[in-house]
Amino acid sequence: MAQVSASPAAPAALSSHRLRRVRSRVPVWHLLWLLVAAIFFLLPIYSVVQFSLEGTLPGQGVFHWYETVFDDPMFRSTFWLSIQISLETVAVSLLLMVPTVFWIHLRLPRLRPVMDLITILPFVVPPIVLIVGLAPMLRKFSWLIVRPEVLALIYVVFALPFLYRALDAGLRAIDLRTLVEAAESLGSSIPGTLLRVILPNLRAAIIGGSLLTVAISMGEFTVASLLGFFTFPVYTYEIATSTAYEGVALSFISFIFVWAAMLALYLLGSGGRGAAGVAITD
Amino acid sequence: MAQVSASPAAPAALSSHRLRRVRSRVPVWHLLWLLVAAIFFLLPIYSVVQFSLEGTLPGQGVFHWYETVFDDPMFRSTFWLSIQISLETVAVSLLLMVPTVFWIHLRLPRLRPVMDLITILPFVVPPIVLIVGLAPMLRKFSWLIVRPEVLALIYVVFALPFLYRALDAGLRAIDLRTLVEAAESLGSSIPGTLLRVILPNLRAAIIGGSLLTVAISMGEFTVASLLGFFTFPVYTYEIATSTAYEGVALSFISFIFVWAAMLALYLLGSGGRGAAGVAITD
Amino acid sequence: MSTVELRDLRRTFGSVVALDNLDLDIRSGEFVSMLGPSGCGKTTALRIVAGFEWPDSGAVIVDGQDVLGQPANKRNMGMVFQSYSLFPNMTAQQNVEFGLRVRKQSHERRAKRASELLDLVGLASAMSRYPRQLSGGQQQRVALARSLAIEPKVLLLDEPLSALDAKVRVQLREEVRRIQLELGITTLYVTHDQEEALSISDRVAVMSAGRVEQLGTPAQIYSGPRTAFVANFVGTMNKLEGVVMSSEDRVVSCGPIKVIVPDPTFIHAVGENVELYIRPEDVAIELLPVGGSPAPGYFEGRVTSLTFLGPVTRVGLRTDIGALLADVSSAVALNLAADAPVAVQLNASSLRSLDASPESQSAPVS
Amino acid sequence: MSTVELRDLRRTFGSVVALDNLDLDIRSGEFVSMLGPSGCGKTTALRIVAGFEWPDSGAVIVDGQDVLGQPANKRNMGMVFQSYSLFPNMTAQQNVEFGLRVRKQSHERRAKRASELLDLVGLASAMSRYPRQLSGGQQQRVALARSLAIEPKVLLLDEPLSALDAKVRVQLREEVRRIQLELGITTLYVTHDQEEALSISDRVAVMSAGRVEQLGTPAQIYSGPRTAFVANFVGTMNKLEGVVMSSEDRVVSCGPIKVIVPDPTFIHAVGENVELYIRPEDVAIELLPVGGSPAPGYFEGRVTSLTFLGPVTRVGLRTDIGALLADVSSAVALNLAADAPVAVQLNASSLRSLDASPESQSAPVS
Repeated sequence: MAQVSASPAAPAALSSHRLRRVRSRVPVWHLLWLLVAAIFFLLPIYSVVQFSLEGTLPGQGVFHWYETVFDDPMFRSTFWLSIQISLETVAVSLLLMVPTVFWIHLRLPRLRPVMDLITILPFVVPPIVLIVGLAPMLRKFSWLIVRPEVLALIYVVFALPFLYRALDAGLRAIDLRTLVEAAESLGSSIPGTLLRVILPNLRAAIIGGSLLTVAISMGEFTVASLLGFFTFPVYTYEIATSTAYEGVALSFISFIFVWAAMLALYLLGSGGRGAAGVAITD
Repeated sequence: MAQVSASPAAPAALSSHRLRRVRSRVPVWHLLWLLVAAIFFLLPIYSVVQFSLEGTLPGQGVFHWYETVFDDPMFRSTFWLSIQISLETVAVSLLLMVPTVFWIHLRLPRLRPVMDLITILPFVVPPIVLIVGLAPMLRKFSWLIVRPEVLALIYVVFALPFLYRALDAGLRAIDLRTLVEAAESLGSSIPGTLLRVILPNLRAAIIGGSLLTVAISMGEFTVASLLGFFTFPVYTYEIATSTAYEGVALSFISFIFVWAAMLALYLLGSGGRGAAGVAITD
Repeated sequence: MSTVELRDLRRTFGSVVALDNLDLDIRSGEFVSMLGPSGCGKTTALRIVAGFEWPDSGAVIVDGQDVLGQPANKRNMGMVFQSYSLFPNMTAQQNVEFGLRVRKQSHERRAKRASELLDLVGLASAMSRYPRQLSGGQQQRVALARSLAIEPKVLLLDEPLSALDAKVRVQLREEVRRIQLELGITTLYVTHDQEEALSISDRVAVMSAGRVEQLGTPAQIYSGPRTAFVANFVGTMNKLEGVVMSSEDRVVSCGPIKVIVPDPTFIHAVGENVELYIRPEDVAIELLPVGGSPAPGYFEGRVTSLTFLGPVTRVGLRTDIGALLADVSSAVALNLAADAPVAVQLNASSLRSLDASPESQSAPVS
Repeated sequence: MSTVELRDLRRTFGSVVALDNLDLDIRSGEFVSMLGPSGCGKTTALRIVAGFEWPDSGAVIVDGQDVLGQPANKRNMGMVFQSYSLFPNMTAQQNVEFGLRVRKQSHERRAKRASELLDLVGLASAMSRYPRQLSGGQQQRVALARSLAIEPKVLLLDEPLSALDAKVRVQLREEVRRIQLELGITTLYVTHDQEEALSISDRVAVMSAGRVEQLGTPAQIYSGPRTAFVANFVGTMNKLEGVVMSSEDRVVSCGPIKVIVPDPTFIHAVGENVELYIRPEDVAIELLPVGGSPAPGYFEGRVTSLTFLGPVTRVGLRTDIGALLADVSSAVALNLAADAPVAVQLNASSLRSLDASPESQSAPVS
């Protein structure tokens, strides 16, 4: 029943169509864009690697500056301080945002444009303006400012846009209202539904948003510096302005840390999709 | 034909259902969240206003410090430098991103997770790490670094996530592939379709993304300071650390600027929606 | 086995009246459909019964008790949604077990019940598949099994088939009906598809603008529509414009043709304009030989279109009393061609006179 | 007026064969539907004709010329999509004028043509409305007008009605057909709805697994399916399992009943198992008086279900030769009830013997 005969002209036609398809898929500015991305993100790495190698004196190992950095007790204490602040930030952010975003999606969808706006503010009101503006007030509450938890609370605000957007996208990907109503009709309470139905489906979004929150809190310099906390980025800055080689080594370590986090994020994000590659239009 | 008779028990039932609905719509942590937002964004303003009033000496007008700021020639020159850099950033960002995001949505949807990732990087690789890492290389190209256009190029990267997400959301809201194919079948070329069909439908997204880009470029402090450009935020910082009252006044001016931009953004964003408020489930 | 009574339900969204004092009784074990166009309030009514929305006034009485005070998760009603509503992180079996897990039933009882129900919907073999591995039709089967697992008092279905392909839609509606009859569960079904409502229900409530226009068995609704809206919405109707010639004998002249309205309640003054309705299957046609003239009781027409519908073919006619549609056996229709002259006869006993309801006057284009 | 020939089209996505050397000829002015289930390749074929996809091999010949080398915007084909495809920033009129603006026609000509076409689709009054102000059905009317404005060689429609409500779907398909006949435009239509395909087309190509299973007029497809797949996909079919009793006389015994297959090409050895098909409208039933036995030529059955379909009622039967469906006039069916004994007769001249095609064997559960 199948018509197996192939026309003799087919191979020629085939290749021309194939060419057409391939050509139309890689436009000029796509390449341009890749180039720009490469310059911005690979150049620092290249620069760092080359610089470390240049700066190594004869008799020192290639990793001399890295060893120096790891041996510095300030490295460890600032690194742990930043890690601690990051985890506090993540905990507070998740407790605040997961129920909020869930509820807004479920019952207050009209608030979504407002949320979009509010969660952009932290990046639009520049930290410098925020801190300068807050300075007179902060001086009055200086007893509070000495605790690093204050940094965590500020970073919660800075990380909001990313966590919000991750959760928002996660909730958009499921038919939230129908799932909740289905669970309700089966006897489940709203908290029970959040726990048993919604959270498992938001796993990737929550992990992704948390990783971003960690990355942001681990890297913030301006506010930490202005408020006088000696976090890892402040330490990096001080080292960089005093001993260039150590600074570069530190910077490279940060890079590795961030790239590892991003890789994890990417794998988690694409893990759920699986074999959705081939799309047949029928 | 309509059954107009109302049962006597109806009013009582009505009020209890109404109550139920109202109660279930304003949960505790929604109020909590509003409180947190208010503290973070209204406190600085309160603080600033109070401080300006405190600092005014007898015989000086309420707006004394604001007059001082506006009279400072450095205020004007740094403000215009920042405006100029912002506009360059917006121009470059739009030229780069609009066709790219269009093309990715149309032909390379598999690249979207990759784009999501790349456009997050600028905020995950902290500016401090980026600049410290780049420092050795930047020193070699110091002839290039003196031009403020370099800042614009860096801000293009910083603003990418916001512009990308605005455009991405805008394109998601329309059925891009079908619209493009419909235009194609009517004889339109791809650039013609982009111009005549897609761009008009992305108006709000483009304006919103541009406003965010302006806000970000107008407010960035770390990189401008590290590279030694005397932009408006750097000026604000210097003023703030020397004359507190002028700094606060400047900070307040920035706030006004940002809030005006956000208001414009919000109005543009909700303008297209119109009367989509009432949703009948049928 | 429960009875459901909707009493005087009113619901407004701003200035839009979604439910206009709706009344509807569903008997124990009965399958009732709410049928109507978009915006007629049918889904709002169903969601009020389920507990997802509240009326401004009125009552929902299940087994004699007003349930409006109960939250949705205490009403013990099974609900199947239009969009696929399976929990994506659970297998078919886990989905079906969900309601039992909430009720803290033992692992064994849950597993046994889930396998019984997946068996009932013909998906025993797919119990360990995830929703994304199931077709749309299979997902709705699992959703049905899930809603039945909790032994609900009432089964609520909100256009469960409208996202499916035509073929699957018909298969699945037959299964839904078979299962409903097997379990004898009281069922309220919402649809905009008149064929679906007629084929599946014990009784159909045709709705328009938040009210029930007519409630009756499928045969009553189809054969005895009480308003023009019902006549037009359910099935296809020919409309004839006529003038009353004799009030007592109920003779109406439609152009050159005179017909007698069989309905004894047809009381109109002589000279009054009336509208008569007749279904295409009650219009008979015969091929007219060339130059021939119609026999007594027949009038002449010309074929304008032929629409093949399977066993029957729908013939469009141009006649002296206006455009008509006639359904004839496809075997007969093979002899017809566009513009062929035919003799047309109306089955007079099927003629109906209906008062136009306000809605049908302002029927929008498509 | 153009002819379209699909020649030996092959298209694979990875290991999935979407088109398996598809051949299809469409005559000038003809309305041809490609009908088939999801994944049968019908949309892929249409999109190849439109220029939105390319085959791995084969040719698309319009008026004698292979158009595969031309980009979509040079092919001059009108296309109507399943999803609403109107440009949201333009009014109905501007949408219809779009193709003419691309062709740089004068303002006056564009406006004149747009008003003609909006008139044709019955939306002259809505010309200055934006898509969001139009209902789904109205949007598809405008989309149709827009695609016709450029006077395309071929009109391509990709399930244009499947997003619409049942009632609107039927109205609009009649309009599409009326306009197509009026303009005489060559049309290729894709649908999964067999009723839609039968009612609207000059010829129907029933597709399965990337091939055309059968091509013919609606009546040919319905009355003379050549494969079991076509028989099952188009309309409803009863399947009888039988054993050949006499090869020469084509006598087949289905359980206790003996039938004669009318098809003279039915050549099977005695004792061979065969499958026979008969449509529900070719199964006649009569109510059996209590204690009565069926007349000669009839066999006994019991009613298992009654499905009201409007003019006819589908009766489910349990008989000695298996479960059967019979369509009877709804007036007759009023006398039937579940479990009533009836006498059943098969219209022997409608019995068909079909070879099962490979696809129908593995038909998945909905």
